[in-house]
Amino acid sequence: MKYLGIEPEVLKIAVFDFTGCEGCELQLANKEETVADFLKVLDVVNFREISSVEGDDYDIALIEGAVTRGDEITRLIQIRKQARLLVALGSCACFGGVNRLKNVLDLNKVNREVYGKDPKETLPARAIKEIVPVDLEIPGCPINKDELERIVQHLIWDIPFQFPVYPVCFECKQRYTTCIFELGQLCLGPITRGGCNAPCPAGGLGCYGCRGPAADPNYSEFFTIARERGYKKKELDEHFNFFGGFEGVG
Amino acid sequence: MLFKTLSKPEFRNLVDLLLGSTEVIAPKQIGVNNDGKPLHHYLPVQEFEEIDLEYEITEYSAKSYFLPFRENLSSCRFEDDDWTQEIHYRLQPRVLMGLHSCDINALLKLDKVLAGDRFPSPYFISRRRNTFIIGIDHYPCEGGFCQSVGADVVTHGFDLYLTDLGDRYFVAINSDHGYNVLMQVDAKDTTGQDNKDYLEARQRIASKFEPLNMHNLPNLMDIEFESEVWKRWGKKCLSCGSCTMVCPTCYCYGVDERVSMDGREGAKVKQLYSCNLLDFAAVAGGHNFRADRETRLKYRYYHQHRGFMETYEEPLCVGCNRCGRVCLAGINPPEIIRDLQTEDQV
Amino acid sequence: MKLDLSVDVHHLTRVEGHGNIMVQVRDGKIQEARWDVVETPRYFEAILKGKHYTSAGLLTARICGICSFGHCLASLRATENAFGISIPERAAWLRLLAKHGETLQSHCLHLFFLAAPDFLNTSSVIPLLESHPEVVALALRLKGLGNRLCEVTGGRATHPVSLQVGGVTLMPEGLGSLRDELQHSLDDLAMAVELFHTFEIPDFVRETEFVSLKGENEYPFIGGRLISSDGVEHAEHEYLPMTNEYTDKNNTSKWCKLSRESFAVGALARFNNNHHLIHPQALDIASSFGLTPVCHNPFMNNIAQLVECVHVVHDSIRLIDKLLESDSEPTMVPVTPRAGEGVGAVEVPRGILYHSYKYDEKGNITKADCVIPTTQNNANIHYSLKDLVEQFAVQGMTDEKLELLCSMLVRAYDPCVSCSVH
Amino acid sequence: MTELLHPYDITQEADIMQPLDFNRRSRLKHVDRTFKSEIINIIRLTEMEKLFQVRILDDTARERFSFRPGQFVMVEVPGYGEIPISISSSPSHKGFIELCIRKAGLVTTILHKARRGAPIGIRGPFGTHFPIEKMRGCNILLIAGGLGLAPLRAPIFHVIENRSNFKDVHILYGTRQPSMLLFNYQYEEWDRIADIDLKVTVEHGDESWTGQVGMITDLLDEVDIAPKETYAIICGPPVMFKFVCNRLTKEGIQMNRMFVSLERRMHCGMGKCCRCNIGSTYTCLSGPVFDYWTVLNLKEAI
Repeated sequence: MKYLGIEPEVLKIAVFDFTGCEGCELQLANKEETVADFLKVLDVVNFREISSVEGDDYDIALIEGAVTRGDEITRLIQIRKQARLLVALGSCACFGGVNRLKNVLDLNKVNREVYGKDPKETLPARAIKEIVPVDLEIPGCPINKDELERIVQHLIWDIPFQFPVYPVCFECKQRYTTCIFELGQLCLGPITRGGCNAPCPAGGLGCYGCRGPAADPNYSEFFTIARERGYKKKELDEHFNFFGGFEGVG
Repeated sequence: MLFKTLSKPEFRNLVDLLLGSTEVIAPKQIGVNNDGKPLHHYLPVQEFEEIDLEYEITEYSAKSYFLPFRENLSSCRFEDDDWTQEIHYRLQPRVLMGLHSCDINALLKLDKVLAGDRFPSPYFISRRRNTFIIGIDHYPCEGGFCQSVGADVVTHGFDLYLTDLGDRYFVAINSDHGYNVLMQVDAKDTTGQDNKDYLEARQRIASKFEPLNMHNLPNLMDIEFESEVWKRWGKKCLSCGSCTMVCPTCYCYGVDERVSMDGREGAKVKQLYSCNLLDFAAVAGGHNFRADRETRLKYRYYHQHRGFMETYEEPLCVGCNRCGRVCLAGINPPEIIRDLQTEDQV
Repeated sequence: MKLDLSVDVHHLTRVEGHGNIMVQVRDGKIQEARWDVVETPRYFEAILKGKHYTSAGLLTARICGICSFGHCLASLRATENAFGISIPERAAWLRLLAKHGETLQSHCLHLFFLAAPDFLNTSSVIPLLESHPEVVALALRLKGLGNRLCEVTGGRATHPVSLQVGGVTLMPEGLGSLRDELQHSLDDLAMAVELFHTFEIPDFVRETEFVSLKGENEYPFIGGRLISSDGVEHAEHEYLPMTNEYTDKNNTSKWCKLSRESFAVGALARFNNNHHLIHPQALDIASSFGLTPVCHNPFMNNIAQLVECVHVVHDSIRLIDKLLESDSEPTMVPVTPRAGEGVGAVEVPRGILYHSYKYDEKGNITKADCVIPTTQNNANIHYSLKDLVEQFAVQGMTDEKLELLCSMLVRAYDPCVSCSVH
Repeated sequence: MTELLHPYDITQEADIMQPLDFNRRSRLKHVDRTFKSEIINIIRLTEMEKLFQVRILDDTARERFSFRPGQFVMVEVPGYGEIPISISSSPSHKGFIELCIRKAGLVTTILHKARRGAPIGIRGPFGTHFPIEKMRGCNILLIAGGLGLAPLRAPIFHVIENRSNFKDVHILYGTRQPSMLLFNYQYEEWDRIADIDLKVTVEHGDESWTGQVGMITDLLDEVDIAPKETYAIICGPPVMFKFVCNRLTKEGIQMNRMFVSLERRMHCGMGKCCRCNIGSTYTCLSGPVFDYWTVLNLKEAI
């Protein structure tokens, strides 16, 4: 689209996967009704999961997954050198994601349990920003393709993108969803960043906070609410630690 | 106002006629909560059996059928570095039935802002004019204080209004539309006994309310502007906006625009917003006029009970207490108003 | 004739996850032919320990972004078996519909995005947007339909939210229009079949043992007995003697074996073991490709996937009809945790998947084990690669041709490498 | 199936309604209609601000469009958003309006990229204006800080064009540093007009700056104020107009003779979205121009 007299930039983009399920990458090929148009505004120079082209000439690097091994650190530093804009895609890249759950375990012991006499190299899971500077974080497990489309449009036009500041509850209400607390389950909706359109509560599942904290979350009141409703520390911890976005809270 | 009575079987015929002719939205039970209490929503229905007129209160108000949470205000098509704007207003008629007096009063208040004034909203008016409203009397709901804000009775703002008299409904008719529709079935003229039964029924309802002291509230709010009451309640606020979403009268919104992925179309989308959300009063450049929860919560009450009063001589609140029910932190108007009333009385 | 060949693929493209191919031929003799999985391990089984049963399905869905529904369903089944719960019939239909959605979505992703570029002589689907827009549009329509089935039943296309222990929490909406779409998609599938008829499937045969669920009355997807084409049969909870996992020093994924040095799971295995239960129209299409049981050409796994697409579309229509008839029946049963063990076996797009959990009386996991289809396939991929090189290397190969052939072989298994290294 | 209810077409109602005044505020169906306009010129003022000259394309609409100093328009960049911008040109000028825009958010960023000739949309004008007709025969203080010169330009033009209606006229302008001065190419012209006193100051000078250094209130030291016959118009950030107004109050000017323009983020301009509420006053309807007494009574204004 040419408008306002400006030719839109075609973004040279590369997608790299680290430790994770590759579900966020898969979202790039989901939302089929617009995926053809989505791929047309991008010049995909490297995207191993769907393409055999392996170019090094990219401006924007989308990084999926957490870092859990030495070779990943080397690879990431190399990508950071090339990329003008480095984007952490999904909760694993932004926070470490579910991978972070292993950090509390004795990794040597676990390794022997799983691999016996052939233990594999592994490091505590870390978010991308713990290794190299990140320019943009797009959280979610998986990311929301609608939001990603908007972000890509903003990148094309080189104008700032503003994530919603409101918590999940707000969009939950806009979907006429009955509050998960009302149904007797724990939900991190009141303190988790919205913008996902609240699919989990709408599907009858309390929020596990995959998008990390909302702007200015009211933790103290949230804990009061959870306590009043009889939730124990273990349940709260299981929710708070699930995606790694609430490190240090709880 | 004209009155008729309608036997229960004839009422069913009326509803069946409407169901056969147009979209009907009515209270419907969608499940139960953890305590086994039924949950109701206003939803499109296909059959008479889906409708539950005995409901106490719906989780969400009927507001969103007039002010949808998201609404496309205008679209535009891009072509050759140029654009054209297109605007459409909803035109299909529909029936909204089972509204309690508080929800009808809420629509009357919204009319003042959105249908009158200097800039009437065609989106709102179009929906309003194309909605046929059937209200129904009910006993006070738990926690509600509609009588204290004068929203327990309703004299206009509907087409038909029902009062249950056991074997029949007493029907108030407030529009020619209402009259014409009612004439499609066998509605009877009211008898002296009907009138007597109706007035008694109303009396029974009125006697069940527990009044909430709202005396001098607008001035009290100015006096208690810096009160600890706001700090206490503000500390609890999650800034999630749930209260304003379920509120039948909160109407504030934000607008943002989107471009389709192929770049051919744009849309200007209105999203109902909430004055409790962090960035409600933030301006470009970063300054936020209402950066704390306490201030935001206070101004929501200010708008409801003082600001609107100043302009229209009535509060914006209709006393349904949906906001209090939905709030996880338990923030609710009766307690806040009581706190304000007692704050400086030692 | 002196023949030296060398293939070194570091991080094979157009597959899920990270794996390497290494082939060295000196003087016509194979020095090395390897398939190594180098994906980073994530230790899901260890993470699962201590977790409440309500988190297990969510957590294990994150093993894989492509078959998250399959993992979730296997997890729920393991938990329900441990607690002795049987879900309502309607919930079972919804889950199978979700499963079909995933199968369609995943098979289409593989067939069109990952496999087809090799046959159409291109690097990826992206150039096809220009050169074969109708193929891309077709692929997107079919894949989109699969995703919509998942959304309607699971709440979203990846990492389901409404598939929970005890049943399904979401009331599906728009089933009627989905049924119409499914009906129309049969035309799309007919076009896809035509397209695949134009592809040259390499003629390669390697005697293989095939493992899958055993269908009783229906082509199997969720639960049931386990069977191998070599005649081994076990109950669902006896998955360990069916898988026999062991570690390999070059692989972060484990390897498996049964009656031979390796075995295969996946669409071809399902078809080989259960062809008599597949939809007749799907069976006709299979024969049109010369796919008849027991087929030992791993490249035919692509065709078996296409055949399964036809089957799941037909079966989804059947399920939607049942669901529409039983509108008001429940989809959840109350759940009371108890101490116990349970196994859930589910046929995910890439083959049979097992989850096995041990629970304490509070409903917290004390032991977990997940055996992934690609884990079961990895040894077979490795050994087929050897045979492939042996059969083809001598026929006037170049490094490039051999690399493509080897890559196509690995892709034909549609490996889900992240999964296999969970 | 019987048709019990008939669609009600609101556009019919809209057509029979009479226009109230010059703009389309009463035209129901035109409430969200924008005037398609062309950016005819872009003038770079500083690193952060550009002046856009914008012409309504439709001849009739352009003829009918008029505004008063202090009013604002909603500027829409279709697909990107809509923002309130005060009009910075002379109210008597019919061909185009001028909008001084600082690059601050999404819409302004995209506007700063736009080229001459680009079609954008405008709605309005909205809001209250400076009651300049009441100021006839009096002295006028026109005081701006920073970007405040943008809305102040409209009353400056009005005063210049009707110079004989007023007694002493002072324009006082201050910014943080010389590079932030807006419209500096016009100072000489304004200064040369007989009996207009222009004073400019910066908080921090640089090597090339030869003018005054100090706060805006310092400039007031040099002005003789006759409080009984002086009006003041003050545009700038709240902290600035608060200082200026307090100073002028000390000089004896009545608070209802001082006018300020407030900045809020309106989303509609029509008293619906509530985003510009100060307390419960709509800035877009009751403002943006308020007298200082009213501002003092608006609890959130400063």
